[in-house]
Amino acid sequence: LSRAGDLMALPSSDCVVAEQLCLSDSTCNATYRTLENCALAKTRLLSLDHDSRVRCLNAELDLGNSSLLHCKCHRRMKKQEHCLRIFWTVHSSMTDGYFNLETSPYENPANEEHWKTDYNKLAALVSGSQLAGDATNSCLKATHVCNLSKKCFRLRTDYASICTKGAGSEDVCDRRKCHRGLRNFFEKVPEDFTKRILFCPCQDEFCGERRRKTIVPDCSFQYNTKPNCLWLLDSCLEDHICKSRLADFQQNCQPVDMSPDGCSLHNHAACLQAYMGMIGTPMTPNYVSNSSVEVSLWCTCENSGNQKEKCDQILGMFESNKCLENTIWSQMHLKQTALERQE
Amino acid sequence: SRGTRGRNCHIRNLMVKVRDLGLGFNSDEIVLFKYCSGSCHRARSNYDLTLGSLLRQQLIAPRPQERVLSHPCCRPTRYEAVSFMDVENTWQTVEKLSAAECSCIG
Amino acid sequence: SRGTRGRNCHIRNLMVKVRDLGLGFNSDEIVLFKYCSGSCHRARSNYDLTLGSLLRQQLIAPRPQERVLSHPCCRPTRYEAVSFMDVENTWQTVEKLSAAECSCIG
Amino acid sequence: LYFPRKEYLENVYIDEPAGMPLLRIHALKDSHEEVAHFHLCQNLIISRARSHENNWFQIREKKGLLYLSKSLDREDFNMLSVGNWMPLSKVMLYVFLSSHPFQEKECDSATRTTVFLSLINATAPACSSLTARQLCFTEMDLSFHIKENKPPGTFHQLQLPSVHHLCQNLSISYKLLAAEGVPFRYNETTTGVQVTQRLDREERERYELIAKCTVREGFREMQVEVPFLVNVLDEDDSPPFLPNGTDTADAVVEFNRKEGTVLSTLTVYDADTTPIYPLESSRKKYTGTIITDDPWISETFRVEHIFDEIHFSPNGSQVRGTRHEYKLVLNKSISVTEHRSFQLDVLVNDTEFHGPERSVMLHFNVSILPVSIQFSNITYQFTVNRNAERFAQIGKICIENCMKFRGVNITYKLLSPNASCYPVSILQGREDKYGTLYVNDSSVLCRPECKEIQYTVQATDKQSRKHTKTLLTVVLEGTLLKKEEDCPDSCAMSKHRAECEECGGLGVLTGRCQWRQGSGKGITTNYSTCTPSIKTCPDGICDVVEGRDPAVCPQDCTSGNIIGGHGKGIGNLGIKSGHGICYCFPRQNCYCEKDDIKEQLCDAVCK
Repeated sequence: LSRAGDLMALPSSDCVVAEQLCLSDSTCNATYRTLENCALAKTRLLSLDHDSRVRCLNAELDLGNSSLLHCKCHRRMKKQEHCLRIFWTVHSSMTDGYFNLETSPYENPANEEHWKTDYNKLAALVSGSQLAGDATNSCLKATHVCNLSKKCFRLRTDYASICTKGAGSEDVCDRRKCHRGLRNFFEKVPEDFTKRILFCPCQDEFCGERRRKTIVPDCSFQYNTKPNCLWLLDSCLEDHICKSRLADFQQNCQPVDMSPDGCSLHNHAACLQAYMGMIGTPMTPNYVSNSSVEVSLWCTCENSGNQKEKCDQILGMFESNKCLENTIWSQMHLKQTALERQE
Repeated sequence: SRGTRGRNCHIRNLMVKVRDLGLGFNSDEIVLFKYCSGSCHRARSNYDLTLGSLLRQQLIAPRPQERVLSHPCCRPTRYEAVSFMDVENTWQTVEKLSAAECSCIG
Repeated sequence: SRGTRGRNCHIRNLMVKVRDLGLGFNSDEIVLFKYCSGSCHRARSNYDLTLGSLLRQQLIAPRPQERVLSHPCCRPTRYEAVSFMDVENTWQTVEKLSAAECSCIG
Repeated sequence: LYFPRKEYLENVYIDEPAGMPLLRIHALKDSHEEVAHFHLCQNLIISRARSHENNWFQIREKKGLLYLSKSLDREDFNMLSVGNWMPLSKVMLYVFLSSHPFQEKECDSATRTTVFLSLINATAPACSSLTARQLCFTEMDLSFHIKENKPPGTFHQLQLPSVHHLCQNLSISYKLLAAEGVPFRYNETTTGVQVTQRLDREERERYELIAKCTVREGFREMQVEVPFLVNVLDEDDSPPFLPNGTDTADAVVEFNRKEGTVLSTLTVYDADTTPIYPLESSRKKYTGTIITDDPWISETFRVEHIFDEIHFSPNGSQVRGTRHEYKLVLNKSISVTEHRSFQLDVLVNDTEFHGPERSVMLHFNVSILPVSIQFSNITYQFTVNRNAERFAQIGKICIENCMKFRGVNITYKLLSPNASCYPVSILQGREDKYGTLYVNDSSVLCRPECKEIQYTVQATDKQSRKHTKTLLTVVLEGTLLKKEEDCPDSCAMSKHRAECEECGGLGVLTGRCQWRQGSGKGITTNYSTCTPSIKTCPDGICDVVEGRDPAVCPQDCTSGNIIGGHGKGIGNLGIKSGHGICYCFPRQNCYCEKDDIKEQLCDAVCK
């Protein structure tokens, strides 16, 4: 039952295009403006009275199955933030306050074009050259290969120099710029490079420490005291990019007990991409130590009062997420079975 | 004849161990070091021609540590920083380490 | 010990016959020719230190005519023209002949 | 009334008959007389893509039984899952709760829980094909939360309504395995689980039971066990109390009289939890106010309150509680002359606890001691080498106990002596507790008539204007050395020991710079460098004298470029560590490089 009829039900396109199409149609335009006010009211935590709540709900119904409803965004598109804002405008009012976001605004990774990269050529260059030194440290090797790719090298230096500015002396680094540098790196550098730098298998703590330090955690991950995870979640949901990455992570790394690999979607590539998408947001995850592949958030569930269950759920998305754990293990080509890992 | 003058000023790449940079950093990483090399013969001005001539006629005889250049020099016009992790897995950034662009200047 | 580094980049003067300029003008006049000379040691960057180190370790071994500079160069940053009458009493002006200002650039 | 769960999960297959029971939802009471009314308000929310009118699901208002009001056919399924490429379509329903029959507009405010229905594009599987797990439990983890101090009641039904409806030929029975004395009971006939008494979170906040299910079909018997967890929700039902009865502490103010100083701390416990999030609401829960009508006290002191979670273990089980710390803090700096003692009371109040003794009184025995501003009885004498140059640091002067003072601003001044020789001045950094004597006019040092100079040093406390004096004698010694030609004006410019020790420079004590020979490979804090005085430069501090002129000690004070392997100092000032030899051109770059650099005097490019 869609009142405005089938408004140009196009195949799922990106939301920026869908928005322009909608704005060029007077009915859709009016509906969309209403939704914008509903979304605005929500970000300002204004409690909607009954009538405006109904108006918002009807506005969503009026969208029928216009392309706006099924539009998605691409991870590496130019106007990503604008696209995400449109997505959340259209999907804002239904499950307010409920943090299991489920539907990712990002295009299904399968239909994303995969870059033709020169990773193998550079990797051969590194293996061939005696400069590379200690070949057992796979994280070091992945770094060598990155350093030989112009884009990887430059964007790695960009984020590292921003994130280490102020380190060592007491003035604090610029976390926001550091996060943007990290997002830039993980979005613009082909995954062939970023996956191998972040998920390199280690035999010793020295290699493990390099892996843990990859995202410059002193600036991008740690605070001096651990905040409550509920606070971390709220600061994420207030930010379009973080909210979108969280929805993407929840969808692609959704754990399910009864499935063999622990995942509901069985798409490890999508889960890895979604995990890397969290880096550089207020909910940046990282390895917890240099001697394990466990990852976590920098927050605690102490002092959660009656919301301890919800707080544990937030932490559990990273700390005890079988799907994520299996995905990371498989990327590290460590074919041990889950049993071996229990010892 | 052709080629005796050598290639014009251009950027060159070299895969280098951080240790070999000579800045005292102890790191296992290798980085891409880019530097400028080549002749700036084509960019000379009247000043250069005259100076070259005076030097050849030894009307100007610079003392050993005195540098007198009778042509523009092939130098970086933009630099890049380089970041790496040292052997203590501490991030280090060296500003203006590598050339990003070269041209004949001065 | 002191001063082996030589004086910093500075401007120097020389009274020169126009004929000795080497530009082919035939004039009896003499002109003041100013040129730049001196060390740019103080203006080096991390790039220069690294390049110097790689050259010393011969990790970079430039071919004879390949110029690789591991320090900025002392060059004019402003020029002056010079005018004179040649032997046929015709006024001649040579643009950008003499240095008006020197500094370490690049 | 409240729900024991935030969300429920259930599967729905297509072509199941209308009237088919799906899910039993329970409510628990806040008070005995309440009666639960269940209601579905809004539309069906289809996995956030869009919402749709709910034509298929209804709930029994009294029993809370969700059932299919209309069978879901394949066409319905396709319509509900358009635009959602997930293999199964998840729809969401909100179930609302009220203690009286429902009116539509109440949908916004009422308490609600969320039901996730997984619509499966297939008909319900035959009972024989289902595993014990599927017959006994859904994917949903059995975890519930029950408020403490509330009446007993049934909060869950183990039996799955849909399985019970479809698989009548199977015998499915449950048991609740739990330790002795656990306040839960399982009712065999209704398969309902009941909390049998009011719970006390401060006694126990978590119960881990096991739900065991046995499925019998003919001779075949299958068993499956799943965890069954109950978390007890906290209510502010405990008053504040003092850990070991200490409600009094001393607070002495002597040398440290600075605003912000924590004088003393007292601790208050509470068996209840205190959520830290959202921060503001938790702060207001526990207050600490100074009880006084003396304006001086309320201006001069403030109370700071922090809290963190601690664990009590009343009977072996661990229960969260809160430790509140109340700090008595100076709200402004106190004058050196201030001198008084009194008892300061702080009322701690648990604003959300409505029982008796909701507040506790804390007592601080405050004693403010006067401090004297005087030089210890010695007079000061310093010798200065006649070859010392400007900014040479001669020594430090300060009153008795000066290093202990905080929040006391003592300024030092040299009163000009009668003689015409006046080479020395005094400087004081913003944070320094002493005055630093330094050569301000080195030309005086060469005049033979100036041998021994008497100064009077005055120290004044800014706030009270109290001051004290002492005598300072400066004795000039040493024979004048020949000034070396074309020496740089800063020691830091020299790159080798020879040129360093041949020259003087700003800040030198004896007319010559000092060479600090470094050691260690790579980038080290012990780098080689030429300095006016190894004692003060480089020492990682750009002190007040060095700060006067960049040429004195750029190693500590430069904020310019440092070229070569290095590490910057605190606040990005100076060279904390360097590679090989560090040397500086004041107001320009500093360099740190290995010594083996024989400059290419004139490399191939000269020609």
